Amino acid sequence: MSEDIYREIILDHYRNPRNKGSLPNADISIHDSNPLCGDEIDIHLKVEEDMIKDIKFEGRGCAISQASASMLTEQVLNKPLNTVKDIAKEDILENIGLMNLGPARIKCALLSLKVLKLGMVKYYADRDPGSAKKIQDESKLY
Amino acid sequence: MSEDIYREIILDHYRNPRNKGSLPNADISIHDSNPLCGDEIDIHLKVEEDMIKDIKFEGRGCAISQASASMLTEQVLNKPLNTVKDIAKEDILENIGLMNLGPARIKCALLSLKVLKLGMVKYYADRDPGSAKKIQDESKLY
Amino acid sequence: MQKGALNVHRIRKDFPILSRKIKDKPLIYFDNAATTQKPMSVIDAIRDYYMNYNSNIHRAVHQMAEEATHAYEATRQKVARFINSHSTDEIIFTRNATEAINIVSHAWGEDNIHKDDRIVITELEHHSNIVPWQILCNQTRASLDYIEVDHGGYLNMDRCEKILQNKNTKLISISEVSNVLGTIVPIRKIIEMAHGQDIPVLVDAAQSVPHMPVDVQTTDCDFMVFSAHKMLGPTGVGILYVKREILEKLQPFISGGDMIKEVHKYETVYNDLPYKFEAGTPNIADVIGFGAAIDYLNRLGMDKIRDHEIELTKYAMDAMKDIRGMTLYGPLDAKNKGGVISFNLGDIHPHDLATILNDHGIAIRSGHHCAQVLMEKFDLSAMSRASFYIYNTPEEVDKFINALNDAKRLFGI
Amino acid sequence: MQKGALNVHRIRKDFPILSRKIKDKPLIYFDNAATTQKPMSVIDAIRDYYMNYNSNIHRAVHQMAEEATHAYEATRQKVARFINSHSTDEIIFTRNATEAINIVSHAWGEDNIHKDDRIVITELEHHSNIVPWQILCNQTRASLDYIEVDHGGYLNMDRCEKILQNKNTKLISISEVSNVLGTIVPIRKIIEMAHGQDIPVLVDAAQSVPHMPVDVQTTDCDFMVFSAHKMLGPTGVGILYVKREILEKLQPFISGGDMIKEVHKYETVYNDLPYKFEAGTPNIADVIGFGAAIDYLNRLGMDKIRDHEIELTKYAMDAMKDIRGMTLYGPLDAKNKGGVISFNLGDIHPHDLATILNDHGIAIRSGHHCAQVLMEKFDLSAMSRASFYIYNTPEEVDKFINALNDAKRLFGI
Ligand SMILES: Cc1ncc(COP(=O)(O)O)c(C=O)c1O
Ligand SMILES: Cc1ncc(COP(=O)(O)O)c(C=O)c1O
Repeated sequence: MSEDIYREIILDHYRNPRNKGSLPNADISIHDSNPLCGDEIDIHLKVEEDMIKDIKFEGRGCAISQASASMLTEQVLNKPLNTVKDIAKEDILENIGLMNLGPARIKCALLSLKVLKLGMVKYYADRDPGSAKKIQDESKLY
Repeated sequence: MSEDIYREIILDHYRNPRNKGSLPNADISIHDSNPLCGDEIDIHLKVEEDMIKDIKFEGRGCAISQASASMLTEQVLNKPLNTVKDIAKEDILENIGLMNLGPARIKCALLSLKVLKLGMVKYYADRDPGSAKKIQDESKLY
Repeated sequence: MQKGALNVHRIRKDFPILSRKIKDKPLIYFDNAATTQKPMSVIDAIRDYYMNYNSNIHRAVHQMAEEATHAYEATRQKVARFINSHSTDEIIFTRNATEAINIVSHAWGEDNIHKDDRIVITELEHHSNIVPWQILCNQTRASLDYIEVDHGGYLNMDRCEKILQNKNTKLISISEVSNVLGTIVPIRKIIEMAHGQDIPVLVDAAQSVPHMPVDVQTTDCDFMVFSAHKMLGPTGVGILYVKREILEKLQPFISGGDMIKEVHKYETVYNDLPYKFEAGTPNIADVIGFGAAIDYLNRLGMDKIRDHEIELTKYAMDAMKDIRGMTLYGPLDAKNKGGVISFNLGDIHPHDLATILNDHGIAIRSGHHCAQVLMEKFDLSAMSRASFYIYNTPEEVDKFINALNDAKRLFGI
Repeated sequence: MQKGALNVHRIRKDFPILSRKIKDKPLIYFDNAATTQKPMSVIDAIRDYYMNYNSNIHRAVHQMAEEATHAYEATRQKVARFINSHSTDEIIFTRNATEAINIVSHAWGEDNIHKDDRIVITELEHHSNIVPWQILCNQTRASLDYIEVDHGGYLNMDRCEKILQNKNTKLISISEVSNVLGTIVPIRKIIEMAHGQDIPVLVDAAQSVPHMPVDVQTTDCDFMVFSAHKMLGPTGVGILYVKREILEKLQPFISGGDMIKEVHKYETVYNDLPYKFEAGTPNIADVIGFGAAIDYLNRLGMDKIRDHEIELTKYAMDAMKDIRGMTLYGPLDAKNKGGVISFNLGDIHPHDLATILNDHGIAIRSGHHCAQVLMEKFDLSAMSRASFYIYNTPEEVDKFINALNDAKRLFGI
């Protein structure tokens, strides 16, 4: 029910998103939108020796998509880039505390993860085209 | 019921069609087909001073379409061409004795009339393009 | 036909879905601009077809084929009468309004639009009336031009007049009613101006035909499209109306069985109008179901449907205006708009609002409403939208207002 | 799943139309190649959708929209599994098989077929697999080539091989089962040969998928099309299967709402596969109904359906051969054909025969069966056709034989 979904923490991240903004000199910038509802997310990454040194997101959308993007950036900052491939749908939903979202709203919650994974694949593909297919397969998008 | 439809007279005209064949030096030749079932009729006319001096039909199709073409040619031979416009759907059905045909089979019965009317319109249109519209309107196809 | 206003109480009994509960609350269906609910007579017409005379049409002589053909063609007559077209030959069955527009953009467009020509649409359009023209312009190197919308939701008619005087303008394609703002576009006036310059006009009537009387001979449009599912009919049926003189010159679009008269190895003679434009086995059951929908609307009377919607829209807008933080988009006078209200409430994102309303049993739509160009104009990515139909009531509007206040509470605004 | 043969007696109870009377006689429905009847579960699935969760899909967050989206997409999965495609992304919903072929002829054809290229089909094809290619050839100045059929109804495989070696051949489009002669075409072999020359193959599976196990990965076809209404499903739904690597390069065909990701004034970003190919509100109810049809077929088992049809076809052909004046067309061994028997009886025209059989309550098809090229080959304008499905019985065949004898009596032959 709405009371469970729109808890303080979601509204806090929605209204005070962490890591929101642009990132000049990003190593990867990637954009995607949810065709169903029009939510949009851009993620910018600074990567050094496979570590995510900085991450910013831009976007517009509902409280769920914005809060989950905000939380996701917090989670991966200063983590190895290739660990992104192991983040599962369930991790995100647990993180934001929304295990019971309907199918339409789940897409809102997972948009930022989708963009981040696309970014990771692109990053590796640019550097080693041969490996792209493998990483893509490993990082199955929900 | 079938017994009523496939009477002797229909089968006689089907198997021994009157006025069937080609007509060299015809003044009008016109072709049409029934897209629903593929029946085809060609009608050739020799016209002198607005009289139908000769008429032949060619075609293939069911007993109903062939018999009604055969009967129609008998009916109009040596009649004024412009009387064709007054022949109504009901005249044909009465002629062949099939007032209770279903909608699909009615198209079979009326194909030759449709072709004859098209021929008449074309004949007048070739000679007096101005009058074509008027004749076409008058000779409403069922 | 009934005297006076719609008997909504009685109407509601014809719609079985209205007794459904959502989250233990009675369903309040305010998403009618997306698709409407179906009365029992429509559901039964489809069922009756499948249970009693299901058959392929046009090409067989057995009895069920004749019955099915008859019922299918009867709907074509009902549609022709409903929009007052000259003849049934001008009525083509498609899958939906979108496909109908595509038939025009492909079959008519590819023959009639050339390099440097201009196609004119408006900023109000649904994606279905934008993307096909973008693609056509791309292919032919024509250009696409927009008539602007002001912030009150009205078209800029001066700009419209100017665009029409451009001798390169070769087509105008325009919604009669906006699916977002509800704006009723003065299409009769636009068509008159366009015809003065010999420019044909396509009317996207997806949001007008279901809600008000429409007459193609009075408006004199050249093409018109709409969808059965937005007017009590089943999904899978759309209508393309084309004025006969244009239709006669139109090449077929989808080809195959049923649209032919004779097929030879290397050439084909096409069928007569309108069959030439309906290839393959059509959506027989749903076309028949659509016939029942038209019957239902005719029994109510389109004038009364329009009056009902004006009243309900006025009632809702009056209450919504009083909510602090509420922004309403589009015309504020219910007489100038269809029964569609788009809005935003504080910083609550429309999807979040829709989720909260769903907990109250209320179905509204949220998002870009397939009108991103219009969203860009308002510098928004989404709006919430409530849209009404014959079975909606003031009591439902009251509950909707309560739910909006609950959303404010949850979001602390 | 049941052991042994089909329980036809039980199956018949699921089809309400089978208790109908025609001319006071029980309906015998032998027009299954045109369209099949629908079991109660399919009719109920459609009704259930309209009565309980009718809503537009994909774009809304309210509960009914989620339920409808879920059910719609569930059918896509069922279809993918039914034909064993790699992924649901390769399954596109269309109106019918005809539209599916047109998507290929337009969207793929216009990008891949050029002047002097050759498109190869066979003399067996349905108009829907002829006319779109004639039009494409006309537009691109490519040429259309036919693989011949011999008088026994089999393809000339030598000619096939030769045509495939022509380096201008750019596409083969071929029926898996002829809707007239019933011939089962060795598509696996043809596809193997074609792929040896890098030629893609479209399989028109309108008469195979409903009647026998089909596996797109085993046959390795590049495109496949079929229609729901020929396999217990509703009218208004077709399937286009496209191998992913081809689909990824395919331009959209019908454009508008739902097939986009972002629309800006002058450009558009298309949606992901397969949605990019489904524009506008889809035929939601009937796609859901089609899901119930696939469930029904799966419960019976496609192998058993095939066996049942072989048996019934053999039984019927054996009895028909004994009627004097009977001409049967196509393969005479039931194992080599689908459950379709085309024939002529003396000089009785097929339409006349169909009218007479209708008086016996028997629905057969008569005419050119949308295969005029094949008719020309046999120098005929029409044939009669009886075609079977899961609910047909030997007793019905017996009555059919009696009716044929009655027709002979009436025509005095
Ligand atoms: C072999 C074949 N291909 C294509 C079609 C066309 O199917 P639809 O009319 O459903 O598009 C048919 C149907 O008669 C057929 O038998
Ligand atoms: C104004 C307008 N045009 C076109 C459409 C497209 O209708 P459909 O999805 O039925 O093709 C819609 C439906 O949302 C609409 O509101």
